[in-house]
Amino acid sequence: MRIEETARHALKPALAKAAGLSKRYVQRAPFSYKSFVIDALVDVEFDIAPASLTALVGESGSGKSTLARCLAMLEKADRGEIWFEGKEVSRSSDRELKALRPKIQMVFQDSAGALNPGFTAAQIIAEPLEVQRRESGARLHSRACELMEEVGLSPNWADRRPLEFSGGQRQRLAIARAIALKPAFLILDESVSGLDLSTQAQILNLLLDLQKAHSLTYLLISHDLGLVGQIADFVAVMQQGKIVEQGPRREVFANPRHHHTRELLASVRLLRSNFRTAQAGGR
Amino acid sequence: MRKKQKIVAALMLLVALHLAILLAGFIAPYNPATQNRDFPFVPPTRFHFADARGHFHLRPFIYQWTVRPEGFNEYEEARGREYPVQFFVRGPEYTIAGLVRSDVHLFGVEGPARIFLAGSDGFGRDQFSRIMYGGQISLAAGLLATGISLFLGLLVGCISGFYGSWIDESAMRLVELFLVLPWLYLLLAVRSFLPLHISPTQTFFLLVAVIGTIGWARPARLVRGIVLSAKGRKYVTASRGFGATDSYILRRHVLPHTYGVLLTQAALLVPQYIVAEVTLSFLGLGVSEPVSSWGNLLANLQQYNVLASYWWMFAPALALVIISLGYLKVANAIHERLQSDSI
Amino acid sequence: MHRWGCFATLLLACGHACFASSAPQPPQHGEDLLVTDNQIGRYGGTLVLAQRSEPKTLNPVTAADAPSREVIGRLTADLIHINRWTQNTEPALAKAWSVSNDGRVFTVKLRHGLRFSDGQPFDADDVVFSFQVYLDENVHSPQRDLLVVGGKPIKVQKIDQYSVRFTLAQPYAAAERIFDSLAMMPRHLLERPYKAGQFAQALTLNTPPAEIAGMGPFRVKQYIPGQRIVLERNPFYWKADRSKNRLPYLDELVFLFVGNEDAQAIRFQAGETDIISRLSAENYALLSKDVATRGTDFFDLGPSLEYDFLVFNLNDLRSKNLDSIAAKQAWFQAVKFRQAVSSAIDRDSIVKLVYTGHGAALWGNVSPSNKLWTDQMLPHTPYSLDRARELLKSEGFSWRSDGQLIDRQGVAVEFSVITSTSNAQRMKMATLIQDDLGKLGMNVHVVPLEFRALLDRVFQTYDYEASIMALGGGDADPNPEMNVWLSNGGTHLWRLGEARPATDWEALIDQLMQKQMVQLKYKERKHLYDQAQEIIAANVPFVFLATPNILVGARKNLGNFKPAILDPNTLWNVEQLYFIPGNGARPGEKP
Amino acid sequence: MKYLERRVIHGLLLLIGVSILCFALSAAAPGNFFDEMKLNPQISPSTVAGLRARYGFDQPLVWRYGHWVESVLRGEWGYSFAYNCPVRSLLLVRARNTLILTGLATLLAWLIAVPLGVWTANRRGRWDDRLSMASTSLLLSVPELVIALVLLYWAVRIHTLPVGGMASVDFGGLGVQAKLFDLALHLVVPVTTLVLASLPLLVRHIRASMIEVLQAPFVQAARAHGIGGARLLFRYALPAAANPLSSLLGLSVGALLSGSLLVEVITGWPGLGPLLLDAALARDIYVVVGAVMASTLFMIFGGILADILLVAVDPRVRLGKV
Repeated sequence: MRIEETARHALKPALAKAAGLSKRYVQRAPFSYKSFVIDALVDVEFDIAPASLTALVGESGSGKSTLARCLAMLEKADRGEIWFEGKEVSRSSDRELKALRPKIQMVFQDSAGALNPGFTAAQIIAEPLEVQRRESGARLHSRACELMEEVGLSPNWADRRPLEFSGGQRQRLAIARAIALKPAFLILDESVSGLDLSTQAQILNLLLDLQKAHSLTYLLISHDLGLVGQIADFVAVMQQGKIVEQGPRREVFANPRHHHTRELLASVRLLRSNFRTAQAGGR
Repeated sequence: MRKKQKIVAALMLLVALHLAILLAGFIAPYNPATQNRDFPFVPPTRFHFADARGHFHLRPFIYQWTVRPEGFNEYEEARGREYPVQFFVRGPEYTIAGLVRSDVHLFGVEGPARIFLAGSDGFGRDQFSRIMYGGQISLAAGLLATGISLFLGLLVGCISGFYGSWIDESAMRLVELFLVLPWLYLLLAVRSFLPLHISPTQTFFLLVAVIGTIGWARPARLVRGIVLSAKGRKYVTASRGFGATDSYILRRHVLPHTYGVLLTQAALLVPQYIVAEVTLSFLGLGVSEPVSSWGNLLANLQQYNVLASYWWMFAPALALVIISLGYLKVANAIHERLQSDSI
Repeated sequence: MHRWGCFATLLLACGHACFASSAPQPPQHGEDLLVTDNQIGRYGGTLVLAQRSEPKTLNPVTAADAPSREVIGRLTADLIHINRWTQNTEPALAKAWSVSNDGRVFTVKLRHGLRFSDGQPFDADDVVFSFQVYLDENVHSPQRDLLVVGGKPIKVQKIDQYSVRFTLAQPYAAAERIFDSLAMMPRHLLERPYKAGQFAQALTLNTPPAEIAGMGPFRVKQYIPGQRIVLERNPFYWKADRSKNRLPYLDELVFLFVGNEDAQAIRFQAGETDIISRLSAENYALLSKDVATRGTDFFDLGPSLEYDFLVFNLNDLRSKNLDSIAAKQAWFQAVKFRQAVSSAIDRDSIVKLVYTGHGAALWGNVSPSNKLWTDQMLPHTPYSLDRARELLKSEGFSWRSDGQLIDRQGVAVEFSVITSTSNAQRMKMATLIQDDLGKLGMNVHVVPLEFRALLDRVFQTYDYEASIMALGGGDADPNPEMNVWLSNGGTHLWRLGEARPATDWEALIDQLMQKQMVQLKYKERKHLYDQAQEIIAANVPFVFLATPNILVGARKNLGNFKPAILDPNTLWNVEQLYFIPGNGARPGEKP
Repeated sequence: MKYLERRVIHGLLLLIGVSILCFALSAAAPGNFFDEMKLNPQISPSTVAGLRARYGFDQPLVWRYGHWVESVLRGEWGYSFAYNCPVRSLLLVRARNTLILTGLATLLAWLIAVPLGVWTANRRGRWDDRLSMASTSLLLSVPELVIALVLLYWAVRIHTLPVGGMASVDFGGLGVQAKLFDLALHLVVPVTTLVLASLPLLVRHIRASMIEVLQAPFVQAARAHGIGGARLLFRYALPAAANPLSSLLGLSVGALLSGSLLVEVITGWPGLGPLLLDAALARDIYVVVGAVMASTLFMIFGGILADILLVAVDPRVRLGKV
C-alpha cells in the first residue's frame, strides 16, 4: 500500500522546497582573534511532497536542525530560496510571514525546554490560538481541552504545568500545540528521540493518526535511521550541511548510493542485532 | 498552601506597619514640630510600676525628667510626682490623610510631664512622634523613587536585552555612564533652578524623582541579563513559530522571569532610597525643618557627638530595619511563590 | 605613635654631623634677635594637630583658604605683628617703626643680621620685593586690596639695607595693622618665577622643600598628599627666650588632614593629636567629659569676634525679574518689621541649644570680647513677643483668626530663610528662628543650601528672601570691616552694589566709617565707631544673633600654651610651645 | 576585532561621554570657585572678577572644554585653581590610595559574600538564613557614614586601632614589615565600613541567583547522584551562577567607588574622596572632572576584570558558545 502512495506523491508538486540554501555561522571567542566558521547548510536542494512523511537523517551537527529552522522561518538563510505551496517565501515581509506561520509548525526535541514551565497545559496549547487571535475567552479553554483529548491527554489535566507531565505526555502537549493552528506542514525536530521505545511507538502512532485526520505533511528529523525506516515515505540523508542522498524510503534502503548512507544503515543493523542479543541474554 | 499563608502573613505585617504610619497623628502623642527647649536630648522615658514608697501600680507611670545641675544635657528623674500613662487622651490637634481631624491620641500623660518614647532631639522634640510622621514622607518617597528606577530599568533592560546589537551596546554604555557621573552636581543644579517658594516637601519629592530617575542603571543591567537568557529559551522560538509578536513574547515569556530580580531590587532599593536622603540633606536637598523624615532623623547620627552621646538617636534606623525586613519578607514570599509556580 | 623624647635626643646627637640640620643655630654676633618673655622651655618633641581640609598651596600671596593660611603662617613672618593675646601691634621683623605727623609716611627699621630658613640673609630688598609682588595686579593677590589706601597702592621705597619707607595716599587709622600676616618672601628664590610670570605656580605643595624659605619658626620638611605636611624647626629663627635659647622649642610640627570637624575631634579624643582649635560646642561637651582620663585640658576662651546674623534681601531687584521677592521687600524694608523680628528671636535659646551655653547673644556687630572696640552703651533689646507685636501693629500688620500674620493688603507674611548646609550651628539657628517667628504668626521656610549655591544667590542672583550667615572673626580693628558697612562695599550684604546710600542712616554710617578710617586718635575713633554701631543696631540691617565661644583643647603637658581669641587661636605662639617632660605621656605610648 | 581592543574603545568612548557630561553638569551647578572670596570684606569685587577672567570663566563652555582636552593631551588633565598646579599631580597618589582601599574592600566583601550567599541560599528559610537577612537589613538601614562613625567611636574606645588616616606620623622611619603592619591597622576601619556597607547588596544577589541555580534540573540530578554539601554548592552550582554574578562584580566596583567617597572623608583616608568632595564643594571643576575620570577608569578595569574572571569560571564563554 505504501508503495503506491509513494508513487502518487511523486507526481504532485512539492509542498515545500529548498533551493540552493546556504547558511554559515561565525563565532568569536573572547580574548582571541580566532573565529569559528561553521557551514551549517551548503547549497541544499530539498523537496517535500504534500501529505507525505519525509525523514531527514544525519549525525548530530550535520545541519538538520538548521534546515528545519530555516524551513520553519525561524531563521534566515544566507542564500537560496524556500518555496512553500508554490510561492517563494524566504524573503517574505513580516505581514506575509504572519499569514504563513500557522501553516508551518514545528515540534521541538526538548519538550521540557520548549514548553514555558510557568504556563498550564491549557495555556500552552492555547498560546498559538491566542497569538493568531483565532479564539478568545472561554472558547480558548474549551478548544485547548479538545486538542488535549485529540492527542490523548485528559482535559482534567488542563491546569497542570509541564513539569508535572511525563516525557511522552509533554511531547503530546507539544504536538497538540503544534496542530492547534491546523497547519499543513509539521516539522518534527527529533520529536521522539529521548523517549523510551514504547512511548516512541505511541507518539508515532498518534502522529500517523493525526496525519490521516488532517492530511498533514511531516518532516521528521532524526538521527535514528532505524526509527525512520518503519514509517517514512521519503528519506533524505544529510552530512556536513549537504543533502547527500534523497529519495523514496524503499529505494534508499534497498540501494543506498552514498557511502554515508551505507554507514548509517550499517550502524542501525549492528545496533539491532546487539539489541536482540541483549534482549536474548536478558531472558 | 503554606506559601500562601506566608505571603498573607508578611503582607499583613507590612500593611499594619503602613497603617500605623498613616495613623501617625493618632499614635504619636505630640506634634512632631513642637519644641521643648528645656529638654534637648532627653533619654527615652522609663516606665515604672513600683513607686518610691514601694507601692505597686497596675497602671504604669513615669517620672518627669529634670536637668541634672552639673553637666550639660544630663537628666535625672524627678521622683516627686508620678504621672500615670493614660490612653485615648486629648492632645494637640492633627489630621489623618488630610481628611479626619481629631485631638485624641493613643496614649499620653498629664502635663507638665512629657512622655518621650524614643527620647527627644536637640530641640526637645519628641522623637517617637517624629519617627511616626517622618515615615509618611520617607516611605512615600522611597516607594516613588523605587518605582521610577524599576520602571525605567525594566524598560531599558528589556529593550536592550531583547533587541541586542547596537541598541544593547549603546544602552550598556549609557548604564556605565550613569554609574560613574557625579550626580551631586546634577542635584545641585536642579535645586538652583527651583524657585525658593516651592514648599520644601515638594522640592524633596521632585529630587526623589530625580534620584529615582538616575537609579535606573543597576536594575537595567540586571534585567538585561535575565532577558538575554530568557529570550534564548526554546519556548520563545516556538512562540515565534506561532507568529507571536515581540511584544507578546516579552509580555508572556520574558517579563515573568524578571519579576524575581525586580522584587529583590525593590526590597533593596526602598530602604536604600530612604537612606539616600541622608546624602541629599548633606547637600541641603533633603526634607527641611521642621518637617521630619527618616532621612533627616538619621542625618543627626552623622554628627559624632550625637552618635557617641545619645544612643536613642539610633531609633529611626530601627524603624527602617523593621520596615525593610517587612519588604524583604514580602518580596521573598512572592519570589518563592513565583518560583514554585514556574518549576 | 611617635616618641618625641627619643627623637629629640637622636636629633641632638646627630646635630653636628648633618649639614641641613634643623638644630637651633647659636646666636651670632650682630644678630638682632627678638627676646620673648615666656617661660623657658625644653627643646624637642613633635606637635601634631589635625586640619579639617588639606591646605592647597604654600604661596602666601595667592592662598585664600584657611588651612593653607594656617600652615603658611608658621612658615613666614611679617614686619609688624598683632599680638593675638593683647590684640595690639608689636614689632616683628621690623625692630621699630615711625609715623609721620600726617599719618601718611611709615618708616620701618628692620632687624639686623636675620636669615631666612635656608640660611640666606634677609634685608630691605626682600621687603621691597614682597610688596612688589603683593601689589602686582597680574598676580591677583587677595591681599592687594588691603594695600590700596584711598584708591592708590602704598608706595614702598628702600632707604638702606635695613630701612624701608611706606607712603600712603591718605592718612589711615591703625595703618600698622595692615602689615600683620603679610609674609616677607625671599627675593633670591622667588624673583625668577615672578619675572617669568609664574608666581602663582611657585611655592605649591609639590615644590621641593629646598626651594622654599621663609622667616617663620618652621620650614617645610615633607608633604604627603592627602595625609599630612611635616614642618621642622627653622634653625635660623629670629626669636629667642630670656636665656638666649633660639626658638622654637619643638623639633617638628605636623598637620594631619582629616576631612572634617568630627574627624578632628575623634583624632584628639584618641590622643593622636596634641591640640584642637575651634571645637564645636557639642564636641567640646563630648570631649571634655573624659578630661580626667586622657591627660587633656579644655579651654573656653569666651566669645569669638564672629557674628551670626539674619539678613533680609533689600537689594534692588528691578533688573532681576524676581517679582515675588520684590513684593515681600515692602515688609523687609520697614525698620519696625526688622525690629519686631529682632525682638521675637529668643537669643538665649540659641546660645543654650546651638552653642550649649558656650556662646554669647549679640545685639551689635562687635563681640563683647573685642577689648578695644566694644560699645558698652549699646542697647540690648530684650526678647519680647509683646514688643514685637506692638511694632508690627504700628506698621499696619494684623492677625487672622488662625494666628497668621497679614500685612495691610491682607497678604499672609511668609518668607524663606536660606542657610548653609556646611554649618550645622546655623542650620539649628534657622530651626529655632522658624519656631520663634512662628509665634508671631510669620510662616517661615528654612531652605538649607550648599555653601556655594548660597553664595551664588546672595552675591550674584539675589534670589533669596532672607539668609543666616556669619562674618567677622579676623582682626579686632574696625577697618577690615569697612566693606560691610560702606554702602558701596563689596560685602554690604543686605543691599549690594549701591551707587549711593539708599537710606539716610546708611549715609550716616558711610560718613562715620569714612571719618574713623582717617582718624588717628583712638579715643575719637572709638567715639565715631560707637556711633556707627548704635545706628546699625537701631536700624537692624542685620538681625544679630549670637557669637560662639572659642573652644580649644590641648594636652596637659604643653608648656606656654596660651590660646587667644584671635586667629590662629592656639598656634600664634607656636615657637614658644614645648612639652613638659615626665607628665602626661601620650596614651598608648610605651614607656 | 579582538575583544580587548573593543573594550578599550568602549572605555574611551565612555571617558569622553563622562567628561562632556561632567563639564555640562559642573557648569549648571550654581556658583564658582572664586565666590568664596566675595565673603571676605577685604577683597574687592574687581579682584574676584580679574581672577575669574584669568581662568577663562568668562569664556563659553565649549571653549573651556576644548582647552581642557588640549591640556589632557599634554598630560596635565586640567589645572586646579585651588592648588595652582596641574590636576594630574594631584590624582596619581590619591588614585593609588583609593585603589588600595576599594580593591581590598571589594576582595574582602566578595570573599565574605560568596560563601554567605551560597550558604544562606542553601539554608533558605532556616534560622541562619533569617539571621543573615535581618543583619543585612540592619546594615542597609544605616548610612555608611554612620557605620564609619560607629567604628571610629569603637576604635577610640579600644585604644589599639588608629582612628583614621593611612599612616602613623612616624611611618617614614619604620621597617618594611612594620610599615605593612601600620598600613594594615589603618585599613581596618575604612575597609570594614566599606565591606559592611556593600555586603547587603552582594549577599542578597548571590543568594537570589543561587536559589535559582539550586532549582535547576542538573543540580537536582547531582543531588540525586548523592553529591551534596559544599561540593555540590561550590563545584556544581556556583559556576552556573557565574554569569549573573560577573555583571554584579562590575556593579559592585562602581558602588564601592562611590561609597568610598564619603567613607574616605570621614576616616581621613587620603584617596580621591576627600579631594573630590572638597573640589566639588569648592567648584574646582577640573579636579572634579579629573577625579571622576579616574574612578571611571577603575570602573572600566573592574568590568574587564569581571569578564576575565567569567571566562576563567565559565567554560561556555571560553569556547565562545554563549
